Amino acid sequence: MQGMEPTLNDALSRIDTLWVVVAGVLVFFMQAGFLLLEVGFSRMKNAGTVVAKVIANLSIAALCYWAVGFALAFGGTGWFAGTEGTFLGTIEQGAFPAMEFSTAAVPAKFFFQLAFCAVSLAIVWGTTLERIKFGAYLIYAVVFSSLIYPVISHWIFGGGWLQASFGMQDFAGSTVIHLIGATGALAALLLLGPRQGKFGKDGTPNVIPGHSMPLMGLGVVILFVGWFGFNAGSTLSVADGRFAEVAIVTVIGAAGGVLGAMAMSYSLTRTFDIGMTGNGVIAGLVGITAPSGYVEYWAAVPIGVVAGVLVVRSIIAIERLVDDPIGALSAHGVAGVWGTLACGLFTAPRLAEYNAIGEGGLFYTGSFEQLGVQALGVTAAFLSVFALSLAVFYLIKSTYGLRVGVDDERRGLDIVEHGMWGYPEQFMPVPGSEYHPPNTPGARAGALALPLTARAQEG
Amino acid sequence: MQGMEPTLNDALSRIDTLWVVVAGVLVFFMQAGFLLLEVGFSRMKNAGTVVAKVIANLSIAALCYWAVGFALAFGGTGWFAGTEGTFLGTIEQGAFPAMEFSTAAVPAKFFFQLAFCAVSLAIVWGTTLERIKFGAYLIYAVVFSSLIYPVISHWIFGGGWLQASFGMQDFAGSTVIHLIGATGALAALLLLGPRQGKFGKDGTPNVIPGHSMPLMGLGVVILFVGWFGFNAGSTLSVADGRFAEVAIVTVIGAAGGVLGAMAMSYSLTRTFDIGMTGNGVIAGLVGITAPSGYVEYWAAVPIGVVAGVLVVRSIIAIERLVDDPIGALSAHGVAGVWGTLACGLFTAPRLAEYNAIGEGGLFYTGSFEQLGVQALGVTAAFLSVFALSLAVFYLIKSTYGLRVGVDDERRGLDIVEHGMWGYPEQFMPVPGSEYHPPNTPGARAGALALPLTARAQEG
Amino acid sequence: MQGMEPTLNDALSRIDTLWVVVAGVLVFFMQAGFLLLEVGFSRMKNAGTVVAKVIANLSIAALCYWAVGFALAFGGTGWFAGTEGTFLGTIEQGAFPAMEFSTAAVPAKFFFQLAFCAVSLAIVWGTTLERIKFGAYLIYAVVFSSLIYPVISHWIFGGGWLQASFGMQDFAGSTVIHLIGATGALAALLLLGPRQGKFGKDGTPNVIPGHSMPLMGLGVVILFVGWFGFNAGSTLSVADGRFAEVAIVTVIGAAGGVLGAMAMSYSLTRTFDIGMTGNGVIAGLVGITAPSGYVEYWAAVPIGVVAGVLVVRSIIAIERLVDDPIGALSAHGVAGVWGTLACGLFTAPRLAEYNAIGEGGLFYTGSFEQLGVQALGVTAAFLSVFALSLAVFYLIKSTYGLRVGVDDERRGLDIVEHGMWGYPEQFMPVPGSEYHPPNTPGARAGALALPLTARAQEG
Amino acid sequence: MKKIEAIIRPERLQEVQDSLDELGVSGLTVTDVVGCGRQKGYTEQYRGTSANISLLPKIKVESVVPDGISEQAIEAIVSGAYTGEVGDGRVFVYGVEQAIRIRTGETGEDTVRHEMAEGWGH
Amino acid sequence: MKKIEAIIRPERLQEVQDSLDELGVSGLTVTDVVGCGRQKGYTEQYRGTSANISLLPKIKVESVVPDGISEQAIEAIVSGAYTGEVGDGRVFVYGVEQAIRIRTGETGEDTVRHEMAEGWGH
Amino acid sequence: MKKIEAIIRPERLQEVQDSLDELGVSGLTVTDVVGCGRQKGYTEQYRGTSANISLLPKIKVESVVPDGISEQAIEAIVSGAYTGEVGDGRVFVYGVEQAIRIRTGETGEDTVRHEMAEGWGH
Ligand SMILES: Nc1ncnc2c1ncn2[C@@H]1O[C@H](COP(=O)(O)OP(=O)(O)O)[C@@H](O)[C@H]1O
Ligand SMILES: Nc1ncnc2c1ncn2[C@@H]1O[C@H](COP(=O)(O)OP(=O)(O)O)[C@@H](O)[C@H]1O
Ligand SMILES: Nc1ncnc2c1ncn2[C@@H]1O[C@H](COP(=O)(O)OP(=O)(O)O)[C@@H](O)[C@H]1O
Repeated sequence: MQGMEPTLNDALSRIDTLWVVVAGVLVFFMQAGFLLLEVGFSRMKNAGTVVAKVIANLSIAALCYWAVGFALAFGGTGWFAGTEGTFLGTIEQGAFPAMEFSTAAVPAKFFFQLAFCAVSLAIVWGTTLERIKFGAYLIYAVVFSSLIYPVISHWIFGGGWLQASFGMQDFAGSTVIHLIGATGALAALLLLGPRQGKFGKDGTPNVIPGHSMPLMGLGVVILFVGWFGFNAGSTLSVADGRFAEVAIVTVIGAAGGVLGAMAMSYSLTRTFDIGMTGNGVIAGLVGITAPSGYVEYWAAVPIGVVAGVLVVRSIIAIERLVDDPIGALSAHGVAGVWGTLACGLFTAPRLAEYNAIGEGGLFYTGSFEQLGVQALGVTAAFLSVFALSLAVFYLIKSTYGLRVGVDDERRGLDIVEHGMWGYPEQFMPVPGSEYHPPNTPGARAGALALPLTARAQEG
Repeated sequence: MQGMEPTLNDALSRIDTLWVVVAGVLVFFMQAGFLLLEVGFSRMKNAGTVVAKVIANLSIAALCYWAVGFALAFGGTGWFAGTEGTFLGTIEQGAFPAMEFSTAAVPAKFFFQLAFCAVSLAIVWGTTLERIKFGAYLIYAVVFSSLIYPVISHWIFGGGWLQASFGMQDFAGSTVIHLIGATGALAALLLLGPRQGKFGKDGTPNVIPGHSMPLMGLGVVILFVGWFGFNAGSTLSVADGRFAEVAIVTVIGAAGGVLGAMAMSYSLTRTFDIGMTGNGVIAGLVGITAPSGYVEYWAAVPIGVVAGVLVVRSIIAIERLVDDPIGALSAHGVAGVWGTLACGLFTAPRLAEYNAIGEGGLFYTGSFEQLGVQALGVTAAFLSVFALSLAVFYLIKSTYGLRVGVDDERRGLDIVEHGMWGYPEQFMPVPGSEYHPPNTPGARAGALALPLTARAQEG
Repeated sequence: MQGMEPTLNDALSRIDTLWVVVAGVLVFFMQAGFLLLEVGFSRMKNAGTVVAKVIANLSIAALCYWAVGFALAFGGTGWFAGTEGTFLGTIEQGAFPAMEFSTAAVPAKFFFQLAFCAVSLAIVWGTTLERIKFGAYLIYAVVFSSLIYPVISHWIFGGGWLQASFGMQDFAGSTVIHLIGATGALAALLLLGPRQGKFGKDGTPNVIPGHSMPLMGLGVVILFVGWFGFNAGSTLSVADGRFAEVAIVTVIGAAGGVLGAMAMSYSLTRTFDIGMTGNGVIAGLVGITAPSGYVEYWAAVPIGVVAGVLVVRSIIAIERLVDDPIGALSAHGVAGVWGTLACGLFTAPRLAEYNAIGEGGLFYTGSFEQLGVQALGVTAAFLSVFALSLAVFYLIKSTYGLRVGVDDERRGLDIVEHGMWGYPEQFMPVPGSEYHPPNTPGARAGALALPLTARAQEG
Repeated sequence: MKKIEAIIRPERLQEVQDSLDELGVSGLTVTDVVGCGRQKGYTEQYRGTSANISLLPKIKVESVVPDGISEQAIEAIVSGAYTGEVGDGRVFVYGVEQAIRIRTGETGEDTVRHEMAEGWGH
Repeated sequence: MKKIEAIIRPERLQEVQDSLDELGVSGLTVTDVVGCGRQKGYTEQYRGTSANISLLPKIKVESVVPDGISEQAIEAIVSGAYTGEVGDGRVFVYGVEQAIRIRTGETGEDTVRHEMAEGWGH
Repeated sequence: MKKIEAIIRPERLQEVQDSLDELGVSGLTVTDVVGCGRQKGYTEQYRGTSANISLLPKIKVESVVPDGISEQAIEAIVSGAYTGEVGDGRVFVYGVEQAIRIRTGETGEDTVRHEMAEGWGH
């Protein structure tokens, strides 16, 4: 099927391509993690809608990112946005210069980047659970995956101004994926307001726990596993075994996040809060995402621990102000900022050089320069995404509406938006779901029937 | 441990082998997806049996396909069936000529094909939930994985008459895996009849919703992820980055399926039905399965959308006639037929040539030839599998019995066939599962106790 | 980014590195399997704690194994323990001689071995569900992953006395991972005692079924999938397609385990117990783990079947003596012993030679020598781990305490140790989770309202 | 007024509802309960251990009716709930001293007299 | 003593609890029930098929009170449960022949008289 | 006939069942309820926020017995349910005007008299 004999370079490229596709599959799998996280942190009456939401968002992201997103993000080195490659119309390596360092085939790179876009979009919705109108998801998803995410990610990943002119470091997206997502989430939240009953008449917050920590926990473990594709896959290459090192840095960061969060949770509330433990994993992972390709193993420990401590303090503080059911502002936003800044502190000069982006961090160089660049990048990304998202959500709010009606919120999004509960047997009489005991005496008991009959006759 | 120095060809072969094994693992993982799909669409009293069923089927398929199935499917180019390689007794590439185009090691190819057989078998049971006898699974599984699936798949995948003489195109199995599975499902359903209470006295269908849309949704996302192994793995090779392109076609097809199904569901019922959204993903994926290696990106959009529209219309139509709890006839059967025919419309001549099977589709060539071949293939596969399956299920019905008794169906398969519910605490008093509030006043409340005690004293 | 042009050897090494990382990711994913298994086999009131436990253990294992564990396990060929490579301070292949046969990069090997350590630790806790204090997990995890697991695994995997001087065969860890874990589990169990209410006043056991067979089943399938990384990844290499063959042996062994367990369960209790089916998979997999790289396909059948039969008999026998909620002693302990001994029976001489460890088994050579070696290894590992673990748990018990108080056990670990239930809506009034029916007559019913209103007026 | 309280098999609820509907009984309240009587529970086997289940699921139907139709209401319930097998359940009748409709504040027998329903579709 | 039994909307429970608390009612027992009356259920559409849901979730609140405060207790409940929409529910009153406090063995009206609570935080 | 209604701790159900069994009480019906009385609920901390749980899980046991054994039945329940801690619950007694066994159509006290059970194993 092929004209020419493959060469050693073909073999090397195939290996990179294979890794990038496999990593992309792992990142796609993170959708299951977000689904479970949101399901677990919702009440039973709002658990089903998450399923439809995740699937619909992923689908919209796929089509929009294919049509224009990828071109805007990677199709050339314009300072603001790319232009080449709408509908993946070309697979020349040269058309996507920011990823040319990797020999992986362009379709593999597209596949991987699409999965990233879908992750960032999934993060947006964590703050909006249990009250947003379903259509709002759909509208924002189109704008986010065609425009907001591609343009901002171009600045930092795709050779735009922050990367090319300033050397901003963000290996796998603490800012590009997580902070962007969390910023959209903040804009949505501010326009949505809290769930009914979240705050008492005196403004103190009430506890509205999610309905299933087991599903939440499964989601967290899936995200953890997917993150190996996320961070280690961001090498886009298997050269020098760097991707394995990135994977190790990732585990250590996550572990630090967990221990930081558990220690903080215990010291504040005398219990190891389960949700906080889960948030600790996420925060550790988000925190280590930007530095994962830039730091030595040891640095992952403080980066993770600080992320874990921050996420707990931040959730408790935010809980008194706004209603973020899943802790997305803290786990993706605060930890995303921290992770990006951490490059400015911990980046090893040898790895900055290896990646050919930016400089070593403060602790190596004594210079605040890289830290300043990181702060600039965070600020630029935050402000841009916030302004754009606020505008979009404001438009949605003033036309289609952002929030379901008071009564509909009480009834739950599942029945109101989807015509059926996510757990029907918990809410309605399902035919045949009433319990039927066995009818014939002794039928099942077999050898056991005898002594028991005897017992019953005595009793 | 090896005599000779490895060559470049060894390296290339190892890369292919690695991909095929990884893809095979992804396809095995789809068993978790089917498990969750069936669990989610069952009532609570029938949720546990699915677990035992999936595990038992997978085990039977493994042994039977290893013993004879693989040999029948791929062991030579006989028009009807292969013969070489029972018990994987040879690992010569030449013994399995239909897969010789790939340099992957034979055991990897076996591993991958076994996973496919298990998927097809899993599809069979979607129509039979909540009333079939457990033993019926076991008996049919033996026949299916030793005989039915291997022979029919040989015709289309293994170099048999439909592939070799007609050039039927089915890249990853819209017909071979999905239609075959759904046809077995139809045969079983016709002999089983509907669940008690599905149809009212006047014949109108009643709603029997499954008990957990979250688990269903997780299953769908897992299937989606597994499908990357399924379609992109069917290249059996990483040459030319084709496998990455197939993965992209797959995502686009699935996205089309979702949007088609949601639009249709909304236009018919004014809600975004959650189950229909899930069925939309599956239908999109099933529809794009046959064309995934034959079509350009753009073609995946109409193929997916049509699959999504069809699945909703088909489920609603079928719902009035027979009782298919999971929508398998529509999602795997109707969409499988559509996907196979779609090759006859959309196959790009350059890709037909690349794969060296068949011709370009109607929209390129203006000729109905390939479409005719596809229709022939669908018909041949459907009729053969239907006749064989009906015979097997009829035999089971007239000897062992196909359906549990009326009372047992009411009690639920979990307790009747497995001696314990899948969710015991929902059905019986489990020791220690009654709720125990804390006993010692103030013990847990800590600093909070004071104001609250005060409040209680006022109240 | 690299000085020299990569060579063919670089390419080969990259392929191995890629496989080892991917396999490592699969093994990490097994944590989700253990999480679900333990959640499924717990009562609802104790389901949440499992999440916090799994995450905390994984984190501790990551840090300890990175700091010292890996060095003890693989850092040199000392008879008792290794020394090189604390904090992964070197990535020279020569520093880890027992894995030098593979050309995969050292960080990939570390990543893989870390995942193994975390699996072994996860196995420990199966016996301790629903009554252990949370802090006990944390303390033991530190000792286990820094000391117990690394030293014993060094003996068998890392070039220590059992491997180097005796040629003990344990391809992927029936002893090293599973028996070690189960032995820790036994030590914990003996000091913990049974759950309240497990044994009646007359000493007969009561049924305390876990709350969710669907989640248990999902866990089992995830473990199954992860096991492909576990066993086939233990090649640490893709040379000769051996890893694909190991994967096939693994499937066949698991299938044998399932059929053995189901047959035994049916013959003893006339039902296909769901949990036993799950235990059958695990036992088949554990049994085939040691032999997976040493035996021919056919041998996987008897090895699996015997493991499946053993696990059922063993669970029923153990049930009368101690309280092992998940069956860990049987599935990991008994099956682990069986799997290790099975090498002494079934190892093919050609594969012993290929791996350059030990001899062929009894059925090939007629000699009991290898069997003797295997028995020695099992005994040494069991006794060492048991003594160490008993000491650690005894110390925990006499200082911090091993078990929660009587009332706390009744209330459940979720609320007592974590301040909130895993399923809050099942235990407390969650604001807004009471059910709200629609309020406005006819609002939702649309076209349907008319006939129904009519009906209501008649009734 | 009388309160009629019936303990019935879960699967007979629909029939009982239907016969009360026909009679024009104005309202009823349904509770999930478990109980034992002549029917004594059963034994399950699980992992080789046996579990005795001593309380069986039942449904409690309560309806407060005017004195005048209490006999008919009892008959309607009995006819709807009857299967003839052990475990069919019981009907108990109690006196009611007062009844109030919260929405209107009405009291007495009027509150439990049959009226046209407000219409399906709420 | 009287037993006051109220069938109310689930979302009014907190208000009913609060008004009984103010009155100093000593205890109450709450049960999840479903019921129908004037409010007749509704119809859901699912996958093109419609489902009729004929029983709606309600809450039953029971409290045994001394004869003296039964009128006030009824008023308290009615005021807490009232929304004015169909489906607000009913209050029924029954005579109680005897009451025993298990912990102390006390009998009679004393067992249901208002007392200082033992304190929050149990 | 009397109806004896006991609100007890969930963990005492088995004991109450056992003492009624010994007495030969013919049947009983059990409902999951929540309640408050002297025992006032408690507070949980979650993510830094505190939740007040004001109703505690209890079990309601109802049994209709012939007048003759009602005193003994009450004693049996009290002895089974007693722990001495706040929250043990109450027993209330009501008059029953009529009882019908659905399966046979029998009425009156006979329907609630002790009989040999039909046998375990249904
Ligand atoms: N004396 C009683 N007091 C309260 N409930 C009773 C009494 N007797 C029976 N019941 C309820 O009625 C149900 C059916 O009664 P049972 O005696 O088993 O059947 P049958 O009425 O056909 O003889 C029991 O499960 C229990 O809930
Ligand atoms: N006669 C009755 N006997 C027992 N319960 C009743 C009776 N009438 C109404 N109920 C209960 O009260 C609830 C509300 O009554 P409904 O008639 O719908 O509203 P309203 O009281 O506002 O007219 C019903 O769902 C049912 O549970
Ligand atoms: N007056 C009452 N009316 C109805 N139920 C009551 C009443 N008093 C108490 N109860 C029920 O009894 C339970 C236990 O009562 P409580 O006062 O807490 O304990 P004790 O009886 O030991 O003083 C309460 O949770 C409630 O369900």
